[in-house]
Amino acid sequence: MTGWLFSVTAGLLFAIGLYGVLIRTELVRRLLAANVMATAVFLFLIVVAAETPDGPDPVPQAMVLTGIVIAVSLTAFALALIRHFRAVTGESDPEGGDDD
Amino acid sequence: MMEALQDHPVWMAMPAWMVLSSLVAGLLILVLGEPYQRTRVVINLGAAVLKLVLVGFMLWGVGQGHDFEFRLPLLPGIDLYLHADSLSMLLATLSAILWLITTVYAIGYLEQSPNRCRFFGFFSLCVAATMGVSVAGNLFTFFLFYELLTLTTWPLVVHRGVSVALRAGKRYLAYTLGGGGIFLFGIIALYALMGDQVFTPGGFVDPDLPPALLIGIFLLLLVGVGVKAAMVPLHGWLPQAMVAPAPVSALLHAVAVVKAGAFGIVRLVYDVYGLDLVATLGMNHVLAIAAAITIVWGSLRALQASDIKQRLAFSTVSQVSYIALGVGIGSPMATIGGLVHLVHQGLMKITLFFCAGNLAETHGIKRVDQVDGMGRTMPWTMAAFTLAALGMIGVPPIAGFVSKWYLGLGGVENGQYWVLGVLVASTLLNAAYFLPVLRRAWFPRADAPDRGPGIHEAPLSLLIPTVATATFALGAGILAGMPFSPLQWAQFIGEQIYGVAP
Amino acid sequence: MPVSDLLASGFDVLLCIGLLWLAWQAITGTGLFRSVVMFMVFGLMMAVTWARLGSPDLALAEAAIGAGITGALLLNACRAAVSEMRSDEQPLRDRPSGVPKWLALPLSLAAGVGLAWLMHSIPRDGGPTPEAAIKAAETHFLDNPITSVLLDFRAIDTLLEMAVLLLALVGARVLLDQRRLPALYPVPDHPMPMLPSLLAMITPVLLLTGLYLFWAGSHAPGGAFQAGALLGALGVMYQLAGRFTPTHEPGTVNALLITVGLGLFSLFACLSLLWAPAPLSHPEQGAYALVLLIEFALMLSIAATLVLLFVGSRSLQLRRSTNHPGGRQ
Amino acid sequence: MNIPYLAITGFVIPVLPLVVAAALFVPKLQRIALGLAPWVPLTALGLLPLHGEIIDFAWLLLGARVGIDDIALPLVLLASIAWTLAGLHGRHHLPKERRPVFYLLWLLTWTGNLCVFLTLDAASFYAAYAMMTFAAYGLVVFHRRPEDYRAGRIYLIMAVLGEAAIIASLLTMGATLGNFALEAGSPGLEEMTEQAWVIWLLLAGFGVKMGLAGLHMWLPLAHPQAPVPASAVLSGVILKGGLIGWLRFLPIEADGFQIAGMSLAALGLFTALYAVAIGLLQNRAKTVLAYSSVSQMGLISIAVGLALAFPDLAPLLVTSAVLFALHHGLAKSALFLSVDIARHSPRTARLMMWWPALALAGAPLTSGALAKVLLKSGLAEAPDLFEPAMLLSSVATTLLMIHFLRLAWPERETDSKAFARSTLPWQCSILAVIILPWLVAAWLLPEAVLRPFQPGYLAETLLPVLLGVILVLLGRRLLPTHPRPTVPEGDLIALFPRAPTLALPTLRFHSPAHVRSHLRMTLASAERWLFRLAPAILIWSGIVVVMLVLR
Amino acid sequence: MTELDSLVAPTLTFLIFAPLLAGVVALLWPRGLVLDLLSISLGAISLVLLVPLSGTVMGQGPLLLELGGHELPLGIPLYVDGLALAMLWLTALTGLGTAVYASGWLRSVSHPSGQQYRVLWFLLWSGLNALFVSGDLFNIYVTLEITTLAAVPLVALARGREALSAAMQYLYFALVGSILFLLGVALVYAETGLLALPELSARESEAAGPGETIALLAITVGLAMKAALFPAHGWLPRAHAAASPPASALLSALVAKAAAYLVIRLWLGPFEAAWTPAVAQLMGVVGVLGILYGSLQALRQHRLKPVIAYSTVAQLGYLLLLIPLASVVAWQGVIYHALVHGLAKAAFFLAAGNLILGIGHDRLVGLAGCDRVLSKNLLAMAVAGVAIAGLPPTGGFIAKWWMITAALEQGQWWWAVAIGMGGLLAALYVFRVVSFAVHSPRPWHEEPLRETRHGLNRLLLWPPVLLAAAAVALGMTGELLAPFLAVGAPEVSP
Repeated sequence: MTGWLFSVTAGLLFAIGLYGVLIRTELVRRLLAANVMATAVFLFLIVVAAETPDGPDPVPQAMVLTGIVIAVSLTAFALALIRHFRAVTGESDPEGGDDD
Repeated sequence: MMEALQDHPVWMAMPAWMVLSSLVAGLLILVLGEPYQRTRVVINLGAAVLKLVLVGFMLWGVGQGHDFEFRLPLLPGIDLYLHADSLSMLLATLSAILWLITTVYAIGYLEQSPNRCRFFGFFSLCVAATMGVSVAGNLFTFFLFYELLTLTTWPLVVHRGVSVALRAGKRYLAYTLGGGGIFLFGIIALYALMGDQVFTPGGFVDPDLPPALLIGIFLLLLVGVGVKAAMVPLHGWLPQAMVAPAPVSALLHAVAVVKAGAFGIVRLVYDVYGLDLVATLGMNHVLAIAAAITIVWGSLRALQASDIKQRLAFSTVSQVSYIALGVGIGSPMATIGGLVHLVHQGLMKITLFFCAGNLAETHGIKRVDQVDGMGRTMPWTMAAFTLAALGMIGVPPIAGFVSKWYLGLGGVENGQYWVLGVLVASTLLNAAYFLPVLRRAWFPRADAPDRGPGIHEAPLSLLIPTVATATFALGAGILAGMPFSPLQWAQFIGEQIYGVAP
Repeated sequence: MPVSDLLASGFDVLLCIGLLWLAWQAITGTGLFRSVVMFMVFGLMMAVTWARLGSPDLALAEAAIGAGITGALLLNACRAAVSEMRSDEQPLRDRPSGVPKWLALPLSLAAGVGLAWLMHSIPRDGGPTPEAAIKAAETHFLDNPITSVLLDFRAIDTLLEMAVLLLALVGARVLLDQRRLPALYPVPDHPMPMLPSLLAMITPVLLLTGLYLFWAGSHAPGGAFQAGALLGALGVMYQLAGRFTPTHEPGTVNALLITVGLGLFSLFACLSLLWAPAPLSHPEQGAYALVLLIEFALMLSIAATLVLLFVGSRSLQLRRSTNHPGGRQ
Repeated sequence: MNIPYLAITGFVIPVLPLVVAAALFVPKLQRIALGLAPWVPLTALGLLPLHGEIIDFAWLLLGARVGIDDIALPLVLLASIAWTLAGLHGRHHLPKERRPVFYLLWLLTWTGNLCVFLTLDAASFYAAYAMMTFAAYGLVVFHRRPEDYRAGRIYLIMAVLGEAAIIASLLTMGATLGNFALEAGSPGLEEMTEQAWVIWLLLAGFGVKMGLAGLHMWLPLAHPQAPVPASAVLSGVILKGGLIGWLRFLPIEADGFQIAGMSLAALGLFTALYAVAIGLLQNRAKTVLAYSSVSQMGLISIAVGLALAFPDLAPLLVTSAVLFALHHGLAKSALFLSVDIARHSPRTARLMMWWPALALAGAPLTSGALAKVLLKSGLAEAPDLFEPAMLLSSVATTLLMIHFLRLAWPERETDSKAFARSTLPWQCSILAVIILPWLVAAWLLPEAVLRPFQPGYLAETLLPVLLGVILVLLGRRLLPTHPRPTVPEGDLIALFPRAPTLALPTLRFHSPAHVRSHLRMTLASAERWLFRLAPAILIWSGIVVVMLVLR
Repeated sequence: MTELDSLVAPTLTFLIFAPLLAGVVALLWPRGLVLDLLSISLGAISLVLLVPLSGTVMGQGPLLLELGGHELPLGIPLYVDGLALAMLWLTALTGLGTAVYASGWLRSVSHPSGQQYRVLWFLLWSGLNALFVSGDLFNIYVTLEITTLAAVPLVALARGREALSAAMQYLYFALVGSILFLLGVALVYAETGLLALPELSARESEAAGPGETIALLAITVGLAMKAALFPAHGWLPRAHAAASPPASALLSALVAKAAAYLVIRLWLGPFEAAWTPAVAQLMGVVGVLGILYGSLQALRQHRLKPVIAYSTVAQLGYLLLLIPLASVVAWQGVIYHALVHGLAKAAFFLAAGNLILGIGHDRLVGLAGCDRVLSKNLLAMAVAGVAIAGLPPTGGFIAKWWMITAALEQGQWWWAVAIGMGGLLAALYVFRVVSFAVHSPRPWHEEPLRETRHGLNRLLLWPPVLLAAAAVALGMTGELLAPFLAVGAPEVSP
């Protein structure tokens, strides 16, 4: 099985996500990067689940399912907040203002 | 009946009632709020009188050899231990008497000013803390009340709320809390080494611990206590704290706070380390020298201060170190001298502060050179001032002479003649900064501003406390031989410390 | 190696490279819309990966929720970013993020390589939990091991997860109370020609698939989440077609729909004390029916919540027919 | 006389003056108190029955002991007589409105003075001594003129220095002997190791009060400034406080203090001569009298010094010194009063004024002769240097007295009304000078009282007086009269500049402002930087890497 | 399943699910008064139920309740030991106090999203309770998410630009934090195949592989982002300062502490083998840096609420000190500190809220003279400040005493110095605030004497006073609570 391939991909995906979080200050982009990181972790979990000796282990899959739902709800709330933040302040990220 | 009384739990827990009486009064006043003026006065005076009665009973009890202790477990293995021995009764009696007098004075002094609820609340809390410090039975309890004293005195120092007071308060806190931190460090180091030990006359620290460690801990504890006792490098807060209203500077900086520090030094040397261990470590010389430096430095700075209360503050700095000097010398007579000075200095200094308060309140006189001719306009106040000032100089028959006498004897007793030098030098310096004030008051220059013929004294409620404390100071001097006089009680303590009549 | 393995591994390689490229594009791409689209495709590819890695439930969930709903929400964000651009607002450019690029790249690369090596090197020797889970799943009254884990062995995770979903909605409402933003998809004056008929055709199909997925969940891949997501997608379609009009009066039906999942599950958790020493344990008989009931409630809640999250209003009202436009709200 | 009666009188009489002083300020009692005040010192005579007894007040101060022994008896007598007469004199010659203040200070000083002679334990003695000294300051600055304050300040500084020396010595002795009793000298002093500098401290401490050369500068400044009754008492009685101090504390009977005794005697001799020399160069009557007091005290110091040096001579020398003090006290206070009388009623002054001067000079048949003869008999066995010295000092004193008479001699008659002022107290003091020394001498030294009448002694006393008169006549003719050289009062004091004021550095500790603002700046920027997400992740990942390395 | 006495399961169920159901009811039936009564009664009942629970924990040691009746490696256990108990007590007490305050505050400010606040509070409360008792790593992740998603809207509840930007930043920190935490959980599961903490702790701690250490570090960074431990604290001050008084009280007292609690729980429990003393010292250093930095910043602020918020950042540093000191006494000290700090911080924020209601703004300079207006309130604030600074009469002192004793007993005296310094700095910024309040620039006779201009309604005044009193009362009960806290303490060097 090409488990090693997917775990390596998971690691690299995590790196890409981390890079996105570090570089991007624009809110939606940073959210995307975060989601990519989350997906990378889920990928790793499912790889572990798949490669458990006798048959796919349901626990990580359940964890990932729950993770996805949580990721969705976080993303939804974040997007609502972004929309309101931009409507109120007109800026694209909270760090911009150097108001002390 | 006597034995039944002696070990009756309520009687045994007398120190707790003593501390509680003013603690509860303070909290009650704070909770009541500003508008209840009359009830506040009643609570105040009631608590003061009750405390005096309790102290009286305990004085009698300790005299008879009753054992007063109260134990409340606070931490596993460490508990709040109140134990009244002869030494603690010294400070407790002094505080109880002077608190009653100062409360009367304060009621008169703060007639229309705002925030009296806050003032009197923290005032009685502060005295509860002082009582706690005096009857504390182990280092943990001592530290608990010692820090409580800092907290309750801060609002009094910043009572006026003007920015000068706030700066003084900030400086006061920096010094006392800093010192408190170092003190806590030392105490816990001792607890780590020795576990929870009770103050025992010969000291409970076992001598065969590594001397470097012992000296280190001793210095930490000394700094912690030295801050409140205003030893020289740590005295900066006292002159600044004179911004506080007169009753505060009278009770706190003459009696409660400063004496707690001095009392701490006495406890540290006699009941924590024990005299001979302190001697072997060579710490008594360090303490004596530090005290000597403080005495001289305080007097010199007092010489320069032109504001009356500043001058009195610096005088307090130097006078309190007499107690440290007595303890530092360590001979029986010196100990008695130091201990009795604890009471005498309190009586005299509180009178001086009351007079300063009267002068400031009735005539707005704050500086020394405005005192010309006050002898005629405020004869009673200035008489009390003169009495107390002469006492501070050490002129017999006022109380100051007795303690200087014993200190001198103690110094010479174990061959430390430089102590005489310090005493004489400080007597001269005291004279140098008190006599000019007296001269201005009684024998004003011809060209001094004429204050008009009549006598314009301070109101009665301010005057009676001043005169009362002045007479106490004189009485403590003249009637030094009477039983239950401060000197006899100090000798009683000396006997217990040295196990033999000095 | 047999050809099928060769093909499979070739496909996997392609899949992984695709995933990496898509992720990179989504993040470092310039346009927001372009990034969002890249991300949606990345979601779909992810669904394929899950299938490839032998977890169909996840594939369905990823497709419905990961790509579907998230994609829709992101598109919303793009529309909002474009339509509500205020005159003084600068174009969406990026400000330096406090960490220079030349430092971020090597750092994340090192992290990535490290993680990759670590993930690869961890021995896949299972452990007490996987064995216990696999063994218990066989004898469990639910055939689908994932559903048995979700609704029985680790029931509290699912319950709290529903709470998270609900919280997201309540959070959105807090923002709504402060400032009522203009609706992203105003009710069109003249209905789009194709949409009603498409809608009429799609509704039964989606409803049927959703219900099937819900029913199959107990013994085959599927389950409340996937079904809920599908119904949510249906709801989104209705809102886009203008059949749901967002209003700000607190609708009791809406409130009921949102909270039924969490409410029922929590009630079950408390009542389970009656027949078992520990909460959240299923009764001997009637457990299957109970699970189904809970799943159904969960499905409804998920669907309602997702729709409301997409619409961004307090509640929705169904309008009878499309020919006369609803009142402008 | 059973003890309780004595105990009561022993306590009541010293306290009585304080009661009267307090009454001075109670409006209703003021008139009666003013009347009573001058007579209070007389009550001290009631203490005479105490002679020989010792009363113990354990509860007072540090265990007070009161009693009159042979040394104290004449001094108490002197004190009560001189104080009463000066007080009565003062009643007429003081400004009306400030009289209560004067009599308050008067009675306070009197209590101190009386207790100095009465107390027999170290602590109470020092208490009385300090009270006397500080209260006397009030008398010195009574007129509140600038020069009064200068004299007062110097008086106080030197008095306090003296007392510091005394307290130091008392404490040293006290360490080994406790609050020791004084009546039998100080028994324990011999075997004390630090006896050497204790002796010097005592000599210096009481020397200030006695006006030994070098320590006398305050005396010629303070006494003239004080109102006349006060300076009379100051010179007449309060100076003797120093004498009784020496007699109480110095180990008179013990031997082995040769050097100390001899040096005291030598210093006393030098003072006697030096004071007269300076006195002659003064041009104020009261200052001349002050300098004469310094010189007479010098004579007494010789006696005490020799008593210390030669224990076997001690008893006679001590009694003669005390009697000499009695004589000098009466004569000097009479002279001071006569200065006042000379101004107010010159005629009667002219009649009687010269008698105390003659007595002081030691003219035959006067108390002075008696005192000098007793002193000389005491000195007989001493080294012969002191015999001629006594003669010389008598001559010098005669010169000084003549100089005083010339200065204070009343001119022509002033208006008669002034005469009305009663001179009775002054006349009584003259009478006392004549009679009292003889009575006391008879009581104490019955055998020696007739000695001055023996021919040899008569000659010895007459010679110096005649010599003095001749010298004056010669001097008047030979020396140019006008540009008489004068020395400022207090002679050596001119050497000391005004007291330097100490300027101590006040250490102010606060970090400079720019450090604080810099700190605030960095904190603000740090906060802005850390608010961002990326840096936070960066730093924490740095920490993680370090942790991994550490592991 | 160990035989538990009958009351434990119902109590735990009540603690987790009752607030959840209350949240659902709040959504369905938005009646303000009824909901407030419900929240206050829930608080009271949970306090009542905690007493027997504490008795049982004291009696039988740490409790283990498998949810759903499934044996350990499979099911999710609820694990209650001294630390969890203390946290439950803190949540119950602070929750009750804040609920009472909120009911008064929402009405007096007539807040538009009052209903939302109550829902958020209920769900936050159930999330916190679940987090403190949860014994499963992934379950902790889910409860952490609930806490975050309830806390961010609480911050956003306070309208305005500052609140929104703070909420945004908080959300992103929490998002990245949770992903890192999830990474850690995944790695742990992959490495050990276990999720239950009791099982993880029970493993014979042979040298843990690199995977476990990296997992622990990933979890730590995640939690640090969520709990605003020093370098990653940027969001907390602006979020807690911008939030409305009851919200900021909950945030500072409970939410911030939840993540920090997890750091201790994971470092000293399951992953004990994963770190060496050197690493522990570094964590201690990070904690101390946090204390000093937070205090210095607090001393620099010009407004009241940021001072209190930075004080939270500082006080969180103390929790990290437990890692290098891991002895029973240190364990008791740190838990006691968390307890007292929680109560005192809640009291401080609520009192500050009253002050702001009273005078309209929270600029420190503008506080002058408010000591006459709200004296009781100011007293409560001062007492709370004293408790935070760890000065004697209060519980803070007992905690400081324990911590310093632990440090000195193990010879690591530098931590003792740091704790002392922390206490001093805390005292400085507390008394700086109080002296601003006491400052009366104009001479007193011009300002008329009055207790409160418009009476502060009783519901607003008593919670801070009672919470501050509780902080002081803790000063007296050291001996009483010590055995409770020691349950489940790590058996590392005593």
